[in-house]
Amino acid sequence: MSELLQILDETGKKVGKAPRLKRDVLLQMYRSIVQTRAFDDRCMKLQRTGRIGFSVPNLGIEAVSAGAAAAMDPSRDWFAPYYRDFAMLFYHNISPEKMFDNMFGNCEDNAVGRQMPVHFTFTEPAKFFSISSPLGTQIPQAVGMAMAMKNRGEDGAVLTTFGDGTTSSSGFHSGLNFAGVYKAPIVFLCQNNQFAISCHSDKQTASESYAIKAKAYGMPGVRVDGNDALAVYKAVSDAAKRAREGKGPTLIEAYTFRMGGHSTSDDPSRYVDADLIKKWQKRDPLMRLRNWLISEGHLTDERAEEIAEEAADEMKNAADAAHAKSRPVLGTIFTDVFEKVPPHLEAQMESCIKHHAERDEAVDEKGEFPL
Amino acid sequence: MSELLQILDETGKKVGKAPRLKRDVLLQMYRSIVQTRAFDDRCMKLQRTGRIGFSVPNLGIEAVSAGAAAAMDPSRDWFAPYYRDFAMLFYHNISPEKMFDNMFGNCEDNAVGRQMPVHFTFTEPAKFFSISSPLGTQIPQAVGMAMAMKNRGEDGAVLTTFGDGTTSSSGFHSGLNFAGVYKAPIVFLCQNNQFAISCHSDKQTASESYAIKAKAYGMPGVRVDGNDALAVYKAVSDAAKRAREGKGPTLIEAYTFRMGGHSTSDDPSRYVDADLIKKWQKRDPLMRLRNWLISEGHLTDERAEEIAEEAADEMKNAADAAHAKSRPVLGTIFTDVFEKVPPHLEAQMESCIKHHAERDEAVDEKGEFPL
Amino acid sequence: MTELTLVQAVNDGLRSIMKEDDSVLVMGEDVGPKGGVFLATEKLTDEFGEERCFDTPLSEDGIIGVGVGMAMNGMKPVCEIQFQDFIFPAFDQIVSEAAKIRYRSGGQYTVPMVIRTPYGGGIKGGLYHSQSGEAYFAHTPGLKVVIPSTPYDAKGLLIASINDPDPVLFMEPKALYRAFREDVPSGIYEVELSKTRNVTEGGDVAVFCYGAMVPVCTDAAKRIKDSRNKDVRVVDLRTLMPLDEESVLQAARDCGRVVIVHEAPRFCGYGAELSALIAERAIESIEAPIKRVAGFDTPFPNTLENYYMPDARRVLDAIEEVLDF
Amino acid sequence: MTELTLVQAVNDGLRSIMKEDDSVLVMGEDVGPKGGVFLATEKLTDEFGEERCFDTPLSEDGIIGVGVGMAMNGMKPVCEIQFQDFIFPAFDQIVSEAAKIRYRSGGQYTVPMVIRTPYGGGIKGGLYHSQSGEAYFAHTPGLKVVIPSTPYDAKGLLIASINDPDPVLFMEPKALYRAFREDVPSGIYEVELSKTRNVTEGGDVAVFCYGAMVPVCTDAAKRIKDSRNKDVRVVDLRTLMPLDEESVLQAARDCGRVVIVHEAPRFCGYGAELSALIAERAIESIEAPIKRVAGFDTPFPNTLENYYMPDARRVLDAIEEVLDF
Ligand SMILES: Cc1ncc(C[n+]2csc(CCOP(=O)(O)OP(=O)(O)O)c2C)c(N)n1
Ligand SMILES: Cc1ncc(C[n+]2csc(CCOP(=O)(O)OP(=O)(O)O)c2C)c(N)n1
Ligand SMILES: [Mg+2]
Ligand SMILES: [Mg+2]
Repeated sequence: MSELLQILDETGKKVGKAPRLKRDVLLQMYRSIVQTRAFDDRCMKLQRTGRIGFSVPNLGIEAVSAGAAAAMDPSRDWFAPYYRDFAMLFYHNISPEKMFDNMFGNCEDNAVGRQMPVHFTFTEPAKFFSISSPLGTQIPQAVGMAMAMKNRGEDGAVLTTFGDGTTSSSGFHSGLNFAGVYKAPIVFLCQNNQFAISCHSDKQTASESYAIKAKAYGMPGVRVDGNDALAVYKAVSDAAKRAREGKGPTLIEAYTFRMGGHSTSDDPSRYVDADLIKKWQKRDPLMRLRNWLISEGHLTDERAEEIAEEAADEMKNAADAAHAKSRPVLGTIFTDVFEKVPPHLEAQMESCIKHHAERDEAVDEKGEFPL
Repeated sequence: MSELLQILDETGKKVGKAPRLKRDVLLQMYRSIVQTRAFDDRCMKLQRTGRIGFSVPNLGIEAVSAGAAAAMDPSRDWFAPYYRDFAMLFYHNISPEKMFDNMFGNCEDNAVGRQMPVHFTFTEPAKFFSISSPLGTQIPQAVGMAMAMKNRGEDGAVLTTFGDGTTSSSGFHSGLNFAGVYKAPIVFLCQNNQFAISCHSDKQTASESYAIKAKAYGMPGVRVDGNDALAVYKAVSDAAKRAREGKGPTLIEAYTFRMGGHSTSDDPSRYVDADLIKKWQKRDPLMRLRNWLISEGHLTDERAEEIAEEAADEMKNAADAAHAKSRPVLGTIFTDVFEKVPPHLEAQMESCIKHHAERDEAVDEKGEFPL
Repeated sequence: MTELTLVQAVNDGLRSIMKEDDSVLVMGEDVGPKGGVFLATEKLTDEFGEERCFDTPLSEDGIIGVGVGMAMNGMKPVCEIQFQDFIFPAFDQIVSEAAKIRYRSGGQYTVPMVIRTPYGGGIKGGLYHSQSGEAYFAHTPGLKVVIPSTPYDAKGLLIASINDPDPVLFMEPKALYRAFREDVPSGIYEVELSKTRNVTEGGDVAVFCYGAMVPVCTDAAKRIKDSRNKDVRVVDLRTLMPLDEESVLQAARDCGRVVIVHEAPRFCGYGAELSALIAERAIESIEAPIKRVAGFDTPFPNTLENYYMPDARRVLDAIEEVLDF
Repeated sequence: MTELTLVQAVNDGLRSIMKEDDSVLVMGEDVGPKGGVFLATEKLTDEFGEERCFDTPLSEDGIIGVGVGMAMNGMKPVCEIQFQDFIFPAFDQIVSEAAKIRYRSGGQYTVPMVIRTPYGGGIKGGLYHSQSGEAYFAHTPGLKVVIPSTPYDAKGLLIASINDPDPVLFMEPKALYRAFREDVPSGIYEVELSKTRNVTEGGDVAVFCYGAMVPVCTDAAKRIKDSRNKDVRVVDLRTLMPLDEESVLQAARDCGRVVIVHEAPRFCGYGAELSALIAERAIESIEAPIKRVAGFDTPFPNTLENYYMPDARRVLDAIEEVLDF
């Protein structure tokens, strides 16, 4: 159970059987990691200059999201991700500008400026279910999505992700238990980055691994090196295959490490050992994939640099474009509560708009988000 | 993991190593099962004649509660049981009359007529924490009780029990997880009687057993024949020893079968296979213990009959005495909400008492409890 | 037309809509072969198969969470919570998720689900089989709250709730499950949400109520008619959120005297909102204190439940008080 | 005496009582070495050790459930819920258990615990880091609900809550955590529960509020004094349950005009109870509609939060409306 599936070692040398993947797919995987780093960089700059309130660094964990993304098929599958999964969106060609629209909560944000940053929601070009702050709630929901597919006899599957901390939530327990009973076509992917904000995994559970928790629900549990995109791909794609074949769910633990703070407002030096960071720097998921791609002839150093520059430009342009957009109009406070705006909300909307038309006293202050 | 700890076989023949127990203890175990049957009988009669609204038959599962009870020490341990655990109370000399006070919800009921029947609460002669209807809530609470003991350096332990269905609740997950992390001195005893009202275990979880769920929390899981009081005793007493030694919690699954309905209002013929009942009739926990006690010279047929008669008389007398008591006074609606009755409740109490003093229109109707 | 009890009307409503609409399915504890502890789902598994009506693990969090996911992906789940008292483990899935998903996704994802649950006193169920939690839910934007008081309404409101594009908490007064029968049309029909119903017409006192308190208030109205020839307008709210505020205000203005009745504890109960609404928008018409008759601010007792729950006598006293003010 | 912010006063309160009373312990997500995401528990683990202040698994259900068990067995746990928005997975443990254990056990078991949690808007936290759920809890018999609005009160009310024999939900207005400093005595002192505080004296309009709305209302009161020379009595409720009903009624009677202010949605919000209380027991003194200024009946938006939350201008408008009625 504590066995760790690995295909590329820390230097990018192949130590396991590599899945047969087209060059396009491999490069898209790589690019999505690079894009994630560029997005992270941009967000950090924006947060430091007070333009956005909050982001969640993905540094170190990107191979989990990228490898998993590549294993799913957006033409039939759904995603119920959590917030630390940027590469999954990039892999499936979610528009960076739309992502920044959410970071700024502007008038083109799919969440209409109602959610905090990094709470993405998309239906196109792939079904990325709206991210929720209350942790673990998406897990039983994802099971329901999968059961609906099964009920209609479709061959889709659902991928849902969550952090190690979230295995302690009620949603983890109910979601996995239901999935086991109904053999729902779903893949549960736990990103074990060893911390829940400041709480180390030791304080999260006494179980010998997260993968072993699968036993409690009668499904296979797989532990995979989360810094190895190919290994993650392999585990998720095997699990998705099982799901499609009606064999039920799988729990995958991707063992990785959160190199940055929990969020742009968090200072991990209070609680993370510096040595641990050093150790994991050597396991960088980007370099590992890059080295292997180069050794396989899929990539050159020059092309890699180009991709990085393209990504940096792309993110700068996307952020600038999003930043230029106005905030949502006042009326959006009152829509989408119900399909139709009921009379009491009509009345509130009217008085709110009138109040602020007369005297715009409410000032937009910078949000200093504490965590 | 699917191994089943057994000491007495179905006929009462010893097939495992019997724990060394004093005759007194063995007879008390036996008597508590007999008392439970007598209590059940009496309750069924009272319910059929409309004198009480509800009870939960314990037929078939009594060895779980009796065996477990004998393994704990009320001078230092606490109990956080659930409703289908009558023998545990009898074993520890809880007064049958006090139990009937609760069945009638009369003025001497420890729960002051506020709870439904079978929701016992005792502090003397043993700490039996107040039973709650919302399932699974007692599990993290019991962990808290145990952590308090550990915090103060006491050598007590807590025994908490719950049904197979309740392993699906949030409380099961959070309780076992916390207990694992903090190595709380607690024994988790799951009474797997194969049903949750009408829902068979198959619909409860896909895990290969309930005991294996211990793996998810880093604690040992033990599966024991729940119709074998000695085996249950052995498993619980080993687990209690571990707990006292600071080695942390244990999950025990006692595999048994609910011979009657879920409650006095339930008709199990709608959903339980008749063959299954026949099969389990042969595994009767009472006969098994009785046969062995007789073979060991601890009991004779005559003495067994006497114990049964004593129990029947005891329960009849206790029920009659409880039935004769009046209901709680009106003011008890308003006390114990807070330690002190606050002004708004004083006012409500006064007006309620005045209202009913003037004209007692509220009639006490028979409660027809549906499940 | 058949004469049905309220719980039979619920069963008939489920059966009727399941026949019409493949996407409707029923799930919950014991809803399958047993047909639910109150038999509200009797024979649905026989008739529609396990895929359409099925038992679940004992996890309200799971029942609602899974239901939300199904609803987002094309189904119309009707989830049963066995007793409203046991809805609280699912509180997060209801108030944080079901109620807010349309809003937070700008309408990209929606939750057309119904949560059915029996509520209220009357079966000697004590603290945990008797509660009335409507105020918790009516305070939660994004959730509709519906409570029928007759067999006809139960079926029509249930079908309207299932067809509604938003999540609806459908609370069934268990005290009325088998209290009386009424003609109920067969097949599909809807009773429009967010419309109150005047049970009696009158201009002397407006009495607002819902669920099991409707017959109690009607009884009190009859008694005051007999004793003092006063006409009470008993208003059955039927939908608590979104409330038909105009009808409530109209009744308050027409009568000038108001009594509000519910089983739930008074403090921060649903009646507080009705009173506040009137005190905010119709106070100029009000000629007496706005009285509330409610459960006491204590947990629900068992033996003394009939002293806890509002009865016709307590409602009558309140009516007399506002008349004599 | 030291000048402290509200969050520092909370920290100081915890430290002071932990020094005095061994049975007090602190638990929650990130309360240990990190000191909490708002630093309310900063350095407590250093000072009192891991046994007294410790991090927990990510399970609110577990935090409260375990806390309840500890409280029943001789400890006085202070459980932190990181944001009030995340309290809902523990709703069952709070409303079904903590609040009802004394009642259902006839006082055999009791739950002297405190649940601390930051609530309310002001940090651009959107739907899930901004909510004000006080009405859910104030409607639950058996639970006390306390909300401070100043550093002095925060420490004194917190210590009184910890010493209280019943479960207390202690909601901290995060918008005021670092808004201003105030002299706070060192060591132990209590501010009595269930007593309101008049922030300003006045007889023209009574304004009821709590938490982060207190400075907003005080600002509005100042502005109306300046502009129209009217005296507003701003009443800080401090304890929402059990409420100091007499002081509320007295203020309403003295002023005859009432405005109620909170951040939470209006519908079935806490303000409804205040209004209903007055409409039931002091209506004869009321000379204008009882106005509520509240959050809208929608989830809490992010970008537009300053348009959602009541501000001094909205309170001022309401005061003028009741004055001009
Ligand atoms: C129910 C709930 N409780 C608490 C929080 C606050 N919170 C936000 S992120 C986080 C840690 C999550 O850890 P993990 O699941 O391991 O994911 P990671 O951030 O490490 O990727 C916490 C406690 C929350 N969002 N929801
Ligand atoms: C949270 C909650 N949900 C539902 C119920 C209704 N209910 C009462 S007993 C029961 C079945 C319990 O099954 P199990 O845990 O196996 O115990 P058993 O009755 O078989 O001994 C159910 C669903 C409840 N009491 N609490
Ligand atoms: Mg983590
Ligand atoms: Mg069972």
